[in-house]
Amino acid sequence: MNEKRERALRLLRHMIGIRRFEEKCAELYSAGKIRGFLHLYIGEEAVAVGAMEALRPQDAIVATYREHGHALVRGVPATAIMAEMFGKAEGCSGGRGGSMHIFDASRRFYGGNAIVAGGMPLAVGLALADKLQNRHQVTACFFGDGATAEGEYHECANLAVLWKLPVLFLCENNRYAMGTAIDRYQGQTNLSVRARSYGMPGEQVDGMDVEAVATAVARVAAEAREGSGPAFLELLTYRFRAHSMYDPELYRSKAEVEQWKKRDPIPAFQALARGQGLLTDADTTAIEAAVQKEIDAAIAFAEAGTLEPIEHLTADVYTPARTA
Amino acid sequence: MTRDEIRQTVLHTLRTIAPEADPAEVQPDTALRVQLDIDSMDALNFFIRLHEKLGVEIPEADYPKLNTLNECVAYLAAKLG
Amino acid sequence: MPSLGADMEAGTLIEWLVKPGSRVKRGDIIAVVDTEKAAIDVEVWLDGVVERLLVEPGIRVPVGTVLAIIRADGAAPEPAAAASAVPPQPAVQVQPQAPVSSRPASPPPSFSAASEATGQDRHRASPLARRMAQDLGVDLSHVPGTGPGGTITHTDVEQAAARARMATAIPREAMGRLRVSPLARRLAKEQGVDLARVQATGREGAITAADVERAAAAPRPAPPAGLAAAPQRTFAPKTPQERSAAMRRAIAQAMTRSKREIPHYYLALEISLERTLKWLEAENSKRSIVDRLLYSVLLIKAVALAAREVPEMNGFWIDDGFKASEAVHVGMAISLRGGGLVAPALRFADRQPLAELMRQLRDLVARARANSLRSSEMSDPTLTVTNLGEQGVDTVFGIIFPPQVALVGFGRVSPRRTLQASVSADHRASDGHRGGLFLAAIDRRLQSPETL
Amino acid sequence: MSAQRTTYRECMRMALREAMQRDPRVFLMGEDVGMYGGSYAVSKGLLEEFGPERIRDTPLSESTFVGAGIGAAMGGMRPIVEIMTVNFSLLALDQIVNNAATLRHMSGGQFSIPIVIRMATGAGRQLAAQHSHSLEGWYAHIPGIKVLTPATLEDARGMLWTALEDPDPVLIFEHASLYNLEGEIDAAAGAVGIDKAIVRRPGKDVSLVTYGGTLHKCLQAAEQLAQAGVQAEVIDLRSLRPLDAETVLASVRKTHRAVVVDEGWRSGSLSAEIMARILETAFYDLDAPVERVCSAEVPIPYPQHLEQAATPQPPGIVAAVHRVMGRHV
Repeated sequence: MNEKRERALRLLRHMIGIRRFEEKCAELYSAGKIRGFLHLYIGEEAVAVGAMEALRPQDAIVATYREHGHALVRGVPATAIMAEMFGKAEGCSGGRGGSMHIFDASRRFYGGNAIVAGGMPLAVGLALADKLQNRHQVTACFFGDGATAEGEYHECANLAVLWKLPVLFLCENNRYAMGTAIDRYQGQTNLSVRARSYGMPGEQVDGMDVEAVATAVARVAAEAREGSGPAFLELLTYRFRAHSMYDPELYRSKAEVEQWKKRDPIPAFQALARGQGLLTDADTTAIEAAVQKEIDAAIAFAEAGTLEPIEHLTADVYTPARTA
Repeated sequence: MTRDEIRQTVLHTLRTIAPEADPAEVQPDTALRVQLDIDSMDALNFFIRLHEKLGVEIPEADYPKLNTLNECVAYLAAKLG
Repeated sequence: MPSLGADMEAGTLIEWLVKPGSRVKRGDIIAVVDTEKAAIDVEVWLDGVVERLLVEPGIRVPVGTVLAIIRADGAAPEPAAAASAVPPQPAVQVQPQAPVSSRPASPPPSFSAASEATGQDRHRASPLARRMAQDLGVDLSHVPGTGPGGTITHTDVEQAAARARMATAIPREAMGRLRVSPLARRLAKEQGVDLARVQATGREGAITAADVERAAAAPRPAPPAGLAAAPQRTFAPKTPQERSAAMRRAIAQAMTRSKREIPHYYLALEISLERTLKWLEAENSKRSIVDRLLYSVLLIKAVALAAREVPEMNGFWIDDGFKASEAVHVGMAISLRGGGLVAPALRFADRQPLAELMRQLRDLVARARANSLRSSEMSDPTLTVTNLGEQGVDTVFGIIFPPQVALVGFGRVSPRRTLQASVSADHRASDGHRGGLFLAAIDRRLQSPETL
Repeated sequence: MSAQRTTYRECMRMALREAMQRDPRVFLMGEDVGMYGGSYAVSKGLLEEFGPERIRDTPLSESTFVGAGIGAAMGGMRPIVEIMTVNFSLLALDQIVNNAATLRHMSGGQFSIPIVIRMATGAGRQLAAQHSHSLEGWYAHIPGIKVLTPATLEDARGMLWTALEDPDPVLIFEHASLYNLEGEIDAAAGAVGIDKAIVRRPGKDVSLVTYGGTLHKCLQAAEQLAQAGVQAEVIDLRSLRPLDAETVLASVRKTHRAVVVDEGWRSGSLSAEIMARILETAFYDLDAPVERVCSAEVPIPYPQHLEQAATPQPPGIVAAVHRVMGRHV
């Protein structure tokens, strides 16, 4: 019994952790502490939390500029991510990448990427390397529905199927490519139908149901680990806030947003878990307190962070010559 | 560098300062200033050229340790490790 | 006013959705703001009650401006009457980092600000700067002050002097009109060749290095360059023996003419080098060997600066008249290996910083002592210095190199760290009184080495 | 050791075979590198020897197979990716610039990307504008990658292994006109250094600075100039990034004159960068303005007489040298 309770607590802890972290980011951005671009994951938490539940530490992750949630669940410390957005040297990318470029080599987290579909070929390559060195592990490549309009997506899908590479195409379909609704830029809006035409499994999953996501990803990951080649999952989800901080959201109605908020993955999972007798309200209160402490610590760590000295500007353009 | 290589470098540098100094005849243990016509400017140029060739820093306080050829070689050998 | 975008610097409040007394909770939209891109909702980040709205709709304010004051739940209410000493922390606004704007944080002290700051005394300058301005002939009113409150520091003066030097150093005739390749210009400067006299053969009428070499080799008309320029050479001495014999003849001729024609008077003064040498040791400890200074270069700079104060020491006696020289080129007597003497000039010695003088001196001495200094590489001094201290001589009473009118001699540094400075001067051009002032000026300079 | 008669193409193939034999992590990927034997026949025979897993023909998806190469390098392999020509590399620019060149610095030093990307380049075979580009100068503009231009048999034989051992991305540009270059090479010739220029012909009057496809045109021009009593020093840059400015400057300080020969278009070209470095540090050694010989600023035309007129040739190089020597030409 407690093994199932453990899992429920973990899933809820991750989802609430992301939600509060992203809310705090919005506040810090309007206070001028976080600069540049900021893309929040509020509403889509179930996808990252469900998917990570099914992946293993040795699997590789390639994500996009909306990657705070994936990084947090993968284990990248909130302190390192916050310091990165404050541009501090203690950030997870040395303060050089910011919100869109979170990297953690030790956790095989191959980053955010600001170029739509820019990371996809890397994921195919990482899977190629795994296959050539016959390591039974997978590469999970997260991307939005917008990326499926990029040439690279079509090239990657074909190559992955051609060479039967262990890469999972996890499409977070939140129905908008920035300001353009999917039916205004895709001839075929059911992305999994098109994916199947490349010769790989493709199916739609309720991206607001963390259990559904975890189950689906676990299945395709297991098959890929055994060499069946790539798979495509279309996770139907929705972002509750603007594409980024400078977006007046003229392209969708407030009513539509309210409609989707009724299917908020966090209260949905709380109700389910309470129904199964796994969690109580006290658990939620404890989680909220722990998350608040974690976020306050992250901000203090980021505030106390240092700026990289100008003299280090050119460090790491190239790998330092290994001394003999 | 070997001590002999250092000695050759010192003698070669000496010739650029005092062209008439024949390496064979330079007495290793008598003051260079005495044997050859070397004034303070020549000495400074001599030390600067040694610095440029061997990458060795020679503080003013060490000048007295470099009076003769052998002293120069010993001093430089110690510095070059 | 929240920062709502990467390039947003200000916003215009369109409307308030709340009024004083309204209850708000975290996430509520309390106002709408217009930016260059579009109207955007403004969120509040905590639960509380609106106390006061500080900005009227329609007003454009920079990012970070406080728009309203909200009392967080549980915080003490703002006293109704007088504004409290410390206004309650404006809940709406987390203290923002100063928005990074393209303009520098505070405008650099512009020239005008400097002069206003100094009020009626337009030349407020540090004593050292004032003294250096006088030495380097710098007009303080044209010098922007970068010191506290716009005062003029000695580095400001030094930079102003350097700028002036750049303008005057290049002979006027080479400005603008002549096309000269950089290499040709460098060689002309090194060999003291007057570019105006050079026949150009390069493309589009440019003077090339070869043109300068040719001009340098051609016999020089007047005035005879320092001692080293042998009399009209009928034959170029080839073997070393021929060369040293020719030089001996030239020295003999000049010395005889000097003794015959110039009524020398001789003065000497004992100068303490205690402060000079202490400064030099400290200075050298900071420098790498390549930039190390010798005390002789301090002596030369002191003589050059003193020569400016006593112009009768600096120039030529020609056609029964003294022609003062505006520039100060100090010749340095260098004894050649195996006999002979040359006295090439360090040009503009009074205006060169010590490091530059040392570099030129080291180069000239090195090449002279290695017998690789061609006569064409030597230019004409306006007075000469001879330092026989290393030879153990106490006092030098030298012979002036005609047509110059003064020769400064320096003896050895005594154990009490003093030395005998002497001047041999041409009585036709100056009297003993002026010679004495000259030696005193040299002494005064050596007592404040940091101004050299 | 015995010298053997061979070609630039065979030298590159020997380099590929040796790399594949020495390091199991090395594999070759590109369009028609396997079954077809390589569009310039460089990889002929390698598929039979090493098999389809390590000699991988790819679909025409430059962005993806270059990006996959980068990903595989991050995954522990040592890929050699062949883009048929620099003209097609434009489709992979985003992967090369935004991933390969940038990931290390932007991630705070967490990744090295040990990949070698080879591509043919240059004009001269009447392939018209879209197939005749010379864009090495573009890539030499980008911090985070290295750019090599082997122009001799020794460099074709020796640069690849050193490039593969480099932990950072290295691009190798092979001028299409060089594949048939014949000559002698020491049978035991092996890896060579990749960051220094080499003086291919000493001279005292003028420095001819060039690389890749125009090296042999400069050597021809130097031969003709020698008859006219002008000793031209020919410098082969070999690496465009890092640029060995020191060797160029040492030569210019000696000759006091320089002519830069670069097949790119002059505006914003590599020749502009080399001239800037000469002016920055050897200004007072110049006895005449630096000259350069570049392609005419036109899309390279198809007909041979126009293609020859549009690209640097020996007569144009000789004329530039006369101008810089001050002779009224």
